[in-house]
Amino acid sequence: MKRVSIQPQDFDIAAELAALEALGGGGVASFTGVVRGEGGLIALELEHYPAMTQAQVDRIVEDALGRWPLLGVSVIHRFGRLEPGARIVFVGTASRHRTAALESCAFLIDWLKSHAPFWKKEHFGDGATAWVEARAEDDAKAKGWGG
Amino acid sequence: MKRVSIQPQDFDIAAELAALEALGGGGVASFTGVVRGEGGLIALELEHYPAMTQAQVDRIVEDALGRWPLLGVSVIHRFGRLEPGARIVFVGTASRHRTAALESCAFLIDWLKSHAPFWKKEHFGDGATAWVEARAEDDAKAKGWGG
Amino acid sequence: MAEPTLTIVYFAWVREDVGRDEERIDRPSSDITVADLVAALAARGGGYAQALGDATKLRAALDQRFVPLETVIGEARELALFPPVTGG
Amino acid sequence: MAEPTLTIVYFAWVREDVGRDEERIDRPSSDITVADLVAALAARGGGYAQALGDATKLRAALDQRFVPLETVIGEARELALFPPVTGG
Repeated sequence: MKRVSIQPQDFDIAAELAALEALGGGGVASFTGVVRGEGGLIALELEHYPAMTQAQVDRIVEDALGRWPLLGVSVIHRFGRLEPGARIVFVGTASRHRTAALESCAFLIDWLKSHAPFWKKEHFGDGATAWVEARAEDDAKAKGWGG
Repeated sequence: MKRVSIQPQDFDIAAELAALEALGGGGVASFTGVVRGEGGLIALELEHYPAMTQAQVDRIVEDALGRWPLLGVSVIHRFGRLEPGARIVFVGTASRHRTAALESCAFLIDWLKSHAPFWKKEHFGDGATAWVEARAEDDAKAKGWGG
Repeated sequence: MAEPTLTIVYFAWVREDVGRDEERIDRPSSDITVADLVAALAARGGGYAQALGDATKLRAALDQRFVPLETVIGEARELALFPPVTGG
Repeated sequence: MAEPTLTIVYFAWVREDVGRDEERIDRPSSDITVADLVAALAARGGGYAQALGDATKLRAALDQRFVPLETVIGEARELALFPPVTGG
């Protein structure tokens, strides 16, 4: 099972996890990213490069399938305007080996956080806005996976 | 938030994850273990040492809270007779740091799989039964965390 | 003062072979080890011999803490005997 | 034969400064690099100068693949210019 969705709407985590559990591997790992409402943030606006995003995420999911013995991978990434508490991204992986499920989940979220063609703009309660700058730390983490 | 439950009944993963998401950390990791129905297995019977299990799981969750900057940890472990496809164990962690959420989740599931006072008996379709033997591999993995 | 009795609890195939999940015995002298007591129980024969005859297959806990079999029982209230745990 | 035009797409603050998300230009000669074209666009002044004046702040993709700014545009159909990605 391989599922990649780049979408504006929220998603049903229970349904995603149930589909991964149903593959019979015995182990399902997941990571969910949620908008933090700090420093007066009222919304995060996610812009992406549609022609590129789906193909790039497909490719990195294939990398993960080549590297770990996975029965299933599900990646959902939202775009558009998201308020604090809203889910942004979900990665779920299923495997017979819990280490494979957990490591591939970490690998995919590190990649999504550092290399997926998304840009985030912060909107604050006082009307100010700011584009989030890339963090060198995220780059270093994704490079730690080699490849 | 710290929640540990050793229980016979199934649980609502969506509710567990929603509670962790609501902590505002921005990152929630989880691992779910499910009974695999292989080799004619019709049920897995989990026995545990009630006086010990809760205290030991509490202790290891505290170890995790001391080691990673976590906002919340939820551990649910079932016992009793479980059929293929049934959930056995759930670990969920919430943090501002996705690496902390993912690593602590891996640490906790490794510990649960190798050190929690549970014993598993396999029941097969032909009436045969067998106690699952401990795997040296799991021990090595949990020791990899040091401590 | 220590309790006058020691509770022993058994799990998994140890429990099945012994044929009970719990029993109370008169407290042994405080300097004997878990391994000594396991040997004494195995000497009862039958299911006890079967379950406890090979101590290398056993693990133990005293008052709900894992201990090596060489540990002295001292004033512990509860001894648990079981195979290596197999987790979740 | 290459397309007679090159599509340029802009994202995030590059898009905002330039004031458009997409434009088509006459295809430049195939041996010029992304950096050369960025310099030529910045020379238009105004929002272009603001967005594209400092190439160290920019990243690029040719036909939906990330490339260094020194890459020749060749026969690519689409050039994307944007700040470093900030992921999910």
